[in-house]
Amino acid sequence: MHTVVLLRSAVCLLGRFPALAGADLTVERGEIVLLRGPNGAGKTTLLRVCAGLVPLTQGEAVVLGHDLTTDPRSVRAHVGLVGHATSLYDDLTVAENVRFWSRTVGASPEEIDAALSRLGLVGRLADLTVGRLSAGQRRRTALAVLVARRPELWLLDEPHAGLDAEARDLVDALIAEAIEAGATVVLASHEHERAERLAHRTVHVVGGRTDAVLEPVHVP
Amino acid sequence: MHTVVLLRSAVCLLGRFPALAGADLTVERGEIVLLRGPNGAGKTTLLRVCAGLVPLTQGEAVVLGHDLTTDPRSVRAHVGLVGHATSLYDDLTVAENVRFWSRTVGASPEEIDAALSRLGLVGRLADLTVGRLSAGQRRRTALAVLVARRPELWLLDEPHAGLDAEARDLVDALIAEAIEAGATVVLASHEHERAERLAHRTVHVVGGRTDAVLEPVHVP
Amino acid sequence: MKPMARGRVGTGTPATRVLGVVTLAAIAVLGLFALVLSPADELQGDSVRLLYVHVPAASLAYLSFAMSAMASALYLWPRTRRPGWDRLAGVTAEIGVLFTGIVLITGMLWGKVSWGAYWTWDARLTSTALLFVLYVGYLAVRRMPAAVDVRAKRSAVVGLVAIIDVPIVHWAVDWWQGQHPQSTILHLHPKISGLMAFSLFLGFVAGLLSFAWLLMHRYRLAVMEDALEAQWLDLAIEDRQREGTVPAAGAAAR
Amino acid sequence: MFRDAALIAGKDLRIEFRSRVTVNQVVPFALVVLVLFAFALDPDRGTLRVATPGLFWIAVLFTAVLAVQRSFNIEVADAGRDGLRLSGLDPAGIFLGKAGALALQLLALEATLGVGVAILYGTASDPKAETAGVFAVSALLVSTALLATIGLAATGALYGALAAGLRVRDTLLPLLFLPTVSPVMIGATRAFESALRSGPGNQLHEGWPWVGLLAGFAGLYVALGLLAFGALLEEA
Amino acid sequence: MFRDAALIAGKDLRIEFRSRVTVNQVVPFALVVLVLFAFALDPDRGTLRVATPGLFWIAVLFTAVLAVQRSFNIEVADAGRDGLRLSGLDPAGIFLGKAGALALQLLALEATLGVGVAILYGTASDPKAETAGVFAVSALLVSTALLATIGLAATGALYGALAAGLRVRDTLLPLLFLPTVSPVMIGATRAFESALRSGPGNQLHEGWPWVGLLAGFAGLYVALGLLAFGALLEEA
Ligand code: HEM
Ligand SMILES: Nc1ncnc2c1ncn2[C@@H]1O[C@H](COP(=O)(O)OP(=O)(O)OP(=O)(O)O)[C@@H](O)[C@H]1O
Ligand SMILES: Nc1ncnc2c1ncn2[C@@H]1O[C@H](COP(=O)(O)OP(=O)(O)OP(=O)(O)O)[C@@H](O)[C@H]1O
Ligand SMILES: [Mg+2]
Ligand SMILES: [Mg+2]
Repeated sequence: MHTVVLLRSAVCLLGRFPALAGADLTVERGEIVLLRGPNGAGKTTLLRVCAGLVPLTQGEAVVLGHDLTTDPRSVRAHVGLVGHATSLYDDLTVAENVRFWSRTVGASPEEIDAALSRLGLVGRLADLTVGRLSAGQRRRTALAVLVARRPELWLLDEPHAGLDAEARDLVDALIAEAIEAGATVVLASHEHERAERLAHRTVHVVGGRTDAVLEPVHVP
Repeated sequence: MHTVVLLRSAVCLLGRFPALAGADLTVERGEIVLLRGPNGAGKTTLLRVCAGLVPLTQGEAVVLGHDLTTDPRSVRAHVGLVGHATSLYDDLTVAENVRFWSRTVGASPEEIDAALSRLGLVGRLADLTVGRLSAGQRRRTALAVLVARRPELWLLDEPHAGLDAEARDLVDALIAEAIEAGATVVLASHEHERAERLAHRTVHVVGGRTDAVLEPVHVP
Repeated sequence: MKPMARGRVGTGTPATRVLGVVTLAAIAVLGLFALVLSPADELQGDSVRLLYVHVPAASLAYLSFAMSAMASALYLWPRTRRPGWDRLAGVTAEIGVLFTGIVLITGMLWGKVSWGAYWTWDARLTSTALLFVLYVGYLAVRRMPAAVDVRAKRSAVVGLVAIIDVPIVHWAVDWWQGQHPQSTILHLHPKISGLMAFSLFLGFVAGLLSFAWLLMHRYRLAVMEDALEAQWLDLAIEDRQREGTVPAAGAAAR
Repeated sequence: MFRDAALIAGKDLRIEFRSRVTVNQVVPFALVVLVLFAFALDPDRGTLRVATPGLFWIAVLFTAVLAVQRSFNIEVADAGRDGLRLSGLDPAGIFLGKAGALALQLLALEATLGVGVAILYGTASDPKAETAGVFAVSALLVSTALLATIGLAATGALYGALAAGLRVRDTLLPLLFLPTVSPVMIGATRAFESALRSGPGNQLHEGWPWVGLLAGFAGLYVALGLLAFGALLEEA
Repeated sequence: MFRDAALIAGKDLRIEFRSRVTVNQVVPFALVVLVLFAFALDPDRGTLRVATPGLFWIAVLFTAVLAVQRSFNIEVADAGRDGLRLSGLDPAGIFLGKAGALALQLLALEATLGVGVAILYGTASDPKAETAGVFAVSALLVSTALLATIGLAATGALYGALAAGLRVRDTLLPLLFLPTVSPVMIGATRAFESALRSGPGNQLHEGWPWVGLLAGFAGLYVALGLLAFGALLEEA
């Protein structure tokens, strides 16, 4: 399977509002695609659609070879989404959270420990319950889950937000490695300089539509 | 009153952890001070202390001439904090939220409308219940509340996060105007280029301590 | 969503209009028989006339809920999943609640007359009350906003939960009473005179007719709502797409 | 202070009006509670008839818990109570506002529930009303309900604010709330009994002392709320 | 599927162990409810004695609502149920896990509550036990409690997942849950009665049909949950 994401004239109603109004998106395996656009343009919605979390109202969507309209569930296990909000249990420690969320896809203890230490979640932090973390530490934990799960498709919603300088570079490195390992990355970001340095291709999202702007692909 | 914020060897326990371990901070009226430092350094805690939301365990804190240890309440009404989380009612519309939160300090309808349109929260958006907003639109609403309240001390925790390019510039403009109007601004941010362009002075926060680094003050 | 209903103004068609007339006629005749022709009951006097509404209403409530449950099941089953089933489930549930309400009210009036109390904790009364609450809950769930098919699935599940509960409640309550024999309804079973029987029969006919009539109209209404939705959607999409040209969210000001 | 209270109460009622939670769900819940009791104490033992007032007030109590939960869940949406604490509103005003909005909703609830009880448990057809003037009876009933509600609302607002800070609020609130308001339930129950039930040793006038108790309770907790609410709003 | 269930149940129980909510708050709440009943139907009328089993189960029901709320509030922490839906866990497994953890907590609760009842209402000193062998009685009691709990847990998990998606969950859940499980309460109450209360027309063996009813209920709702849970996990 070569095309990882294929959206055709996708319309997605949130409540009674078409957050997506005919969006097209094609992402090939191994690509890093950047979604940029004004607030409320539909980037988050687009990512959530790709994750199979929001049903389409019209149009077709094929992700990782599965048709989202018929079986979104078989897609979900293979995508990793880090969004504005993180789904972590406040009463469990950082380590416990990462362990739980990555065990569900059968990650090995080694992978889990590697992910934790990679994100600098060791020592005191590892045993701190997530409810007490700072904003950035929370994001780091979410990223650690992602790394430990090693999904085929990374969906990152403003992955750099709230992270300190060093962690931002770390994110870029992680993305590069993911690509190495044969994954595909779609990210939404408002920090254009950094994001565009990172991405192979930028897709502009405006008013629920997309217009792909090809840019010289500087392959890694 | 010339010194707006005065923290001396402030220690602040969160749970059993000293999020602040002897932080010093002095901010003069009309200054824009940037707090920078790694994740978990204590920036958010520092800002919340200045807002009188978190009691000090040791040290002294005087904000806007009020001693925080004795009467934090008289400070709060004059402080505006925009943090990682926003305190908005999901079931009320954007306009209703801004109206409610700024009426509490007696803002006039004109000021409120001005704030709303300034942040681009007009038309459809103004009547949308906050629960349905996108991440950035939510931040905008929080900023609109701030603008409508016109506090003496602005405490901004990563004010640019989640905002689109144009709104980021808007934030910088708002901050400049606030200074014009005689307010004082303390902001924490990880987007150094932009933040340092904005600030008069940078304070590094590490491990709950601060070491002020004086930089050529380019007075407005 | 097919824009079939485009342009049509009412939910009426010649068929339903005829049906409507017939229904009204039947109700009129029922009124005639129930209130005038049929004799008063020696046990209960005129209050027995409520029977002609009460019992048919109850049976029709059961019918509606059964239909609703079947439609829910058909919607949940992937092979037979059609928006129509969801619509039908919702519509029939509404009608069922309506009829249950009629049963409750007529029953309570009747009870007031012949027992001196609006309510006693008789088996059937209690189970009816629960039936009512269950489906009020179901309708509440249907009102919860969500994407169309999400809401459909969700309410289909609740519909099944409810229908499963109905017979269980029936048994439970019946056994319970069975344990402490104290029948309120049975002793109200007089040998029904021919004319009364016929009136009751008429009641069933009228009830059935009005059921069909309600169902058709309400269902068409639902279809038209969806059709309107489709039209509205196109416009909404155009608006949304225009957001791009008019600089979005932020720049609207200045 | 009262301006602040009005602001808060107005906001709460607007949210309620927007989301219709109390009307669409809390009230039906109360009715469900009644039906459940009917099952639990099976009727033919006459238990129900005897215990009607008690059951009415128990139902009100449980429903009040829901109402309070709801009323403070809207406050801790995202940034917890930081908003209220930075709002510059007088804590006493906030308390009055929250309690006021709660009281209004509870009264509406009790009205509905009262009808429900009258019908379901057949209290309506009670001879008492005849024996001792409808007016006297309803006077007792109304004043009881009013004072009890004020007490409930005040206590609810207090504990709601307290629990709102904690992640375990959904479980902590009822634990604190219910025991505290049990006097209200006892008082209100007894008052209702002497209002509704005939029989010797159960005269109408015997209800009024209980009303006094309720008044005392309400007064105490309103006063306590006005004084202590600020402290409860502080960091939990 | 069972592996997933174990994963989920383990997580839930660990969180419970960490936060001690059930132990520290839900159980006390149940006891509070009992005491409240004691007040509401005042004892001297002997109401309590008669109605003990019913009150026991009604207390369990209300407490179950809290437990379910808690069990799903931990799921909707921040990003709602996205986590669970992206987890790749089999929905049926999630259902079993949630229901299992719930059932365990409810059983613990019922045990405590049982003791409480025995003490408060003095049912323990019932001659029945002597007349009809302790073993027979306790067999009936235990199997009743077990099956009733399974039914409650299954229904709770179903509706919990449904309500979790909505902002009005705290009020919607009890509205849906309580009527649905009322058969459980009837069945369990009757079974307990015939187990605990002496007297003619109330033999021990009469309890077993009710156990059958409970078994049917539990079976049906577990089955439904296994099939339908996936649909309920979808976006709200
Ligand atoms: C609120 C009060 C009442 C409710 C909720 C109620 C409910 C019902 C229901 C659900 C049925 C249909 C039973 C079935 O077809 O399985 C029914 C039938 C019937 N009811 Fe009522 N009822 C009430 C009061 C009364 C009263 C007061 C009387 C007479 C004094 C009465 C007499 C009957 C009779 C004769 C039937 C038909 C015979 C039968 O199906 O057994 N009902 N009622
Ligand atoms: N229920 C609803 N009713 C009306 N409009 C809605 C509803 N839900 C979402 N929206 C709108 O849909 C859009 C959602 O867009 P989305 O969250 O994808 O924006 P985004 O591109 O991620 O923006 P941001 O950069 O701020 O994150 C917003 O404009 C929001 O106002
Ligand atoms: N209850 C607690 N127990 C232990 N440690 C805690 C507790 N609460 C907070 N902390 C720690 O205190 C620090 C809080 O720092 P703060 O939130 O101010 O960080 P920050 O500088 O804002 O970081 P970020 O840039 O990620 O927002 C974090 O290191 C956090 O782990
Ligand atoms: Mg977004
Ligand atoms: Mg921070």
